Amino acid sequence: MARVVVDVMLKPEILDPQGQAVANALPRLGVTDVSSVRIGRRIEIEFAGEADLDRAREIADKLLANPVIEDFDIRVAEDA
Amino acid sequence: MARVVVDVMLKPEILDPQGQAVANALPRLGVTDVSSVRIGRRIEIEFAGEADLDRAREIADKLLANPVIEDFDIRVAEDA
Amino acid sequence: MTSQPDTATSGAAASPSEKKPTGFAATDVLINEFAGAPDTVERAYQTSTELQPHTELGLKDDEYERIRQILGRRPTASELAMYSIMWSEHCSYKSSKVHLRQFGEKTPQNTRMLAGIGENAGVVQISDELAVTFKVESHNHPSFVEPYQGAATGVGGIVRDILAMGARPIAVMDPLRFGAADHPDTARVLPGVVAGIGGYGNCLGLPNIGGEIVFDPTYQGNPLVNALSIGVLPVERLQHKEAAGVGNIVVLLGARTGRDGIGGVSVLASATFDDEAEQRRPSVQVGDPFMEKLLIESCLELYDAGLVAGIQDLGGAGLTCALTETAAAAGTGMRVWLERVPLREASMSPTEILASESQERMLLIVTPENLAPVLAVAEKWGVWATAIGEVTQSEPDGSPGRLVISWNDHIVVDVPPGSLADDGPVYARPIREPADLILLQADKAETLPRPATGDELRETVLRMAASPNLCDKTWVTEQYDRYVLGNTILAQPEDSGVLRIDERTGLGVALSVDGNGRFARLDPYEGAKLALAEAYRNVAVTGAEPVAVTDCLNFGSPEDPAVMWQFAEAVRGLADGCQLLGTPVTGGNVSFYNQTGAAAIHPTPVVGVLGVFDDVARRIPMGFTSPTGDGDLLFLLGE
Amino acid sequence: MRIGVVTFPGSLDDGDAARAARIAGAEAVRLWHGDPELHGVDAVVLPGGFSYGDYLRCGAIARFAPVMETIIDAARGGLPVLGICNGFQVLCEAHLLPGALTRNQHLHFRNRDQWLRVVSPDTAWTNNFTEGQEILIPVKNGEGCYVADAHTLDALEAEGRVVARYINGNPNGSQRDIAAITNEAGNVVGIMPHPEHAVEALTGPSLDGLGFFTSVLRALAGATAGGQQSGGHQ
Ligand SMILES: Nc1ncnc2c1ncn2[C@@H]1O[C@H](COP(=O)(O)OP(=O)(O)O)[C@@H](O)[C@H]1O
Repeated sequence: MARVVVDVMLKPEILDPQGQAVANALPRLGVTDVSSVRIGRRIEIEFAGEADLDRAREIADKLLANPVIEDFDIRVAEDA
Repeated sequence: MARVVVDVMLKPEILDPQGQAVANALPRLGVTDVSSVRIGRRIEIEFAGEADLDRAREIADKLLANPVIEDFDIRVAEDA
Repeated sequence: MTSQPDTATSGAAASPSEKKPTGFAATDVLINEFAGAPDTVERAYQTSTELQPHTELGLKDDEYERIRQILGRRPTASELAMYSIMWSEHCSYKSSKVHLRQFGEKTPQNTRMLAGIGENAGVVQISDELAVTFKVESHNHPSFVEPYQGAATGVGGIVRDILAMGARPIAVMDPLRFGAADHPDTARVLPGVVAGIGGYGNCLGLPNIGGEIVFDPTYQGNPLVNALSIGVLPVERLQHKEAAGVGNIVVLLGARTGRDGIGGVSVLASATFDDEAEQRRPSVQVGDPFMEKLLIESCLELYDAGLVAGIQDLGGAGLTCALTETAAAAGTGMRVWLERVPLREASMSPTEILASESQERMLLIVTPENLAPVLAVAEKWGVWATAIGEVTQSEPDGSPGRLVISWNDHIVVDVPPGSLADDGPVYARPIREPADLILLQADKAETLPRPATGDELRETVLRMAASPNLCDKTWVTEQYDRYVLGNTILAQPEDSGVLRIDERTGLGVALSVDGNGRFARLDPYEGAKLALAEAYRNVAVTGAEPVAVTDCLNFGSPEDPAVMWQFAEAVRGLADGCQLLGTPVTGGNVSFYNQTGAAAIHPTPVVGVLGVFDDVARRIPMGFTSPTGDGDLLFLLGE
Repeated sequence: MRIGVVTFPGSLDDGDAARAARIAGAEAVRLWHGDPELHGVDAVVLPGGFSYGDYLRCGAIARFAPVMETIIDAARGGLPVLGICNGFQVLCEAHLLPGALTRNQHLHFRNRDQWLRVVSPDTAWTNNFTEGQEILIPVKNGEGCYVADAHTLDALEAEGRVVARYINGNPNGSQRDIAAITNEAGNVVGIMPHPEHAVEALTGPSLDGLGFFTSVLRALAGATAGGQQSGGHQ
């Protein structure tokens, strides 16, 4: 068992309405020193055997991230 | 400027239909050694000044994660 | 975080190979700075021979020459981008204008029409107090590039058109065309498009009351995503786009401006691209329906308080279009300080700010004394509102004023706004009947085998029932909210959507959109008439009186004479049909360049008909009224 | 009787909830998210929609609206509160109701006319129904799948706090087919389907939704009659 983590975030120039809505809500919680919030997805892929980074990259590229608007970052989880 | 990353994942006992949908699609891509996929949120909080972990933890606890169904993990981003 | 540009772009290759080239990066030529400063008018005078990338921006040599003539110098980088946007096919209607005139010429006089072609949307009076406005528009190319966001922002765009007329948007419809149902790329495009339309419309709280889903291989590399919206307004709330009143303030309302879809919609929808352009896609627009909902509520509050002198939505052509059109419509000048525009990314150049297609924005013209209350309403709803300019005088000789735009004290634009908005090139493109038409028409339906026995008939019926074009559409329509607002009288699977407009009187409307690309391919003149007749019938059978028409004309490249012939014929057919029925075309949209390589889609005029009910309680649903149908009599009308 | 209907930024079915309250015979009072005042209403409806765009999690941001602080206190004090769809999500996020509403298991938004069985008529919002009554009400949501841990689910059932269940098909994968639940006191009810869209023959699949609004009027009339002098009867 090994786990690969894929972080998918919107490209920096792409509007992130979710992050914006959260950022706008923070002052109501008394938080004023946050300049921006970006929200993406974190995906944990559990391999039956060895962690296969290439495989995971292929999955991320084809299925998990939308290359038109998102970038992703991939790594083997330390704690798995 | 400093960035804190909050990872929010569904608790293990909560069904994750999205992750399951991805897992179910994998064999069609020729991937057969993945035993499970879980999809959560990755939230990047940019602080105007110092990264304030306690603040971030409070935000995560009150707003970013729903303790009924989700766990979160929090850290200062290395690359920020 | 570390992005992975190489893997990210290779994702494009994972899509099918016949994928439509998705445009050159107009941004490459738009970010034009000189030692940190932008290209200014002053500089343009000094460097009049400097070469400019006008062809990359889609401008022909003679078009570029005309710009130089108009300005008496070379355009600045920002001006060049503005002309490229406003003179694009998408914004200028340069190939279709000469044909669309027929809608005006052939339309019977009609007292219901309060605003017609040329406005953001046509407005039709339906009672002493109330009017409705409706329009259908395309978002075909963006929806192929990124199905969810493309379709979502298509809904957002048409809704802002309706809002700009002073109306509260009250429903949407979505005529859609996809490639073969079993093609792998349809599995990418269709779910994304449907989710995008639902995601945006549902979140805005607009019931979806109908549409179409047609599968045909002709749309494989070029699906059609048309979106219709309808809104209602008290007659006296009708809004205008004119930036009238010297000294009035120009206010940008709504979302902040980012690098969305720069060189996108307008340029993308106005040319075919070659395959090398594939990798350099324009950045796509991402919609924020929540922001749009706040924008709607704040605009309606502003209208009702009488705080708005003029308003225009920001669509595909962004600030460029809104500034030039509002100024040109009034014949005034305008002075704009671009650095005041709230940005998502501080590093944006003036040209990028002018070309950005960021969604969920409106441009307001307000009197100076109304500025404070306008900002207060915006604040109440939590949307940005910023005074970015003011209306200035026309020229001393009485000719229209100039649009002068500065950026941090640099004058980057100084143009006559009418030259962008109204005086773009107009082409009478060559037309030629498609060579294969005779063959197509000779292949008569009468020669097809007919079911002769009961079993064959049964088999035919089953095959038809199972065909993607006739089968149940619930998988799609269940993703759309049809109940919200509580005035939906009929929606899918009925022939028309029916809405109650006035709860006290039962006043209401019926709407249907129809089109048939296969008919139009065989005979575009009759095909357009048939689309009109079908929508008209669908409205009539619900019990409403059809009163007005909108249309979205989806065609291939206007530079192909055969396509242009199809277009000319379809427009003639629709105009003749409307004349015959006595229903005016109140507005619509032309979408050209729908093709893959040299192969154009079937000509696809999509026609929407609006009908009026004095009491929606009289609506006639299509099912039997008693649960069993016992005792109902069936009649067949017509020949 | 005055029924307050809250408008959050992004509320969509607020007008419909107000209309339903009026049709049931109440006075509908519109409440604004930013105003902590309840303006003397006798009951509150948190309507459907996409408050704050439903970004992050449905209802997560709305819960912090100023009006919610007052409503949370008042609900603990017995004020009848009905959360419909997004309102249900807000009630869970505000911890007035247990559990959470998550993404529909089939991952799509779904709008259809849905049969429900009323399991508990012992709430402020369902006392006009009979136990086991089957009603037809539109459902429309993308995140309506009710989840809670087994312990909570068992407790809800044991305490008669499951108010309605989906029948003839579960539209979103909710655990134990739960469509509506209530708090211990029976004054706070969360329901995923939309009773306010089944109050008129012209626009709804039935008139079954009206029962929720007439129930609260009856509950309020009863409370007034029992409490102080006899109030007006509906
Ligand atoms: N994309 C769509 N969006 C909304 N409603 C749709 C869509 N496609 C079809 N519908 C609706 O589904 C119903 C059935 O569609 P269809 O099978 O095309 O019927 P018809 O052939 O009678 O037009 C109609 O009410 C139509 O308006």
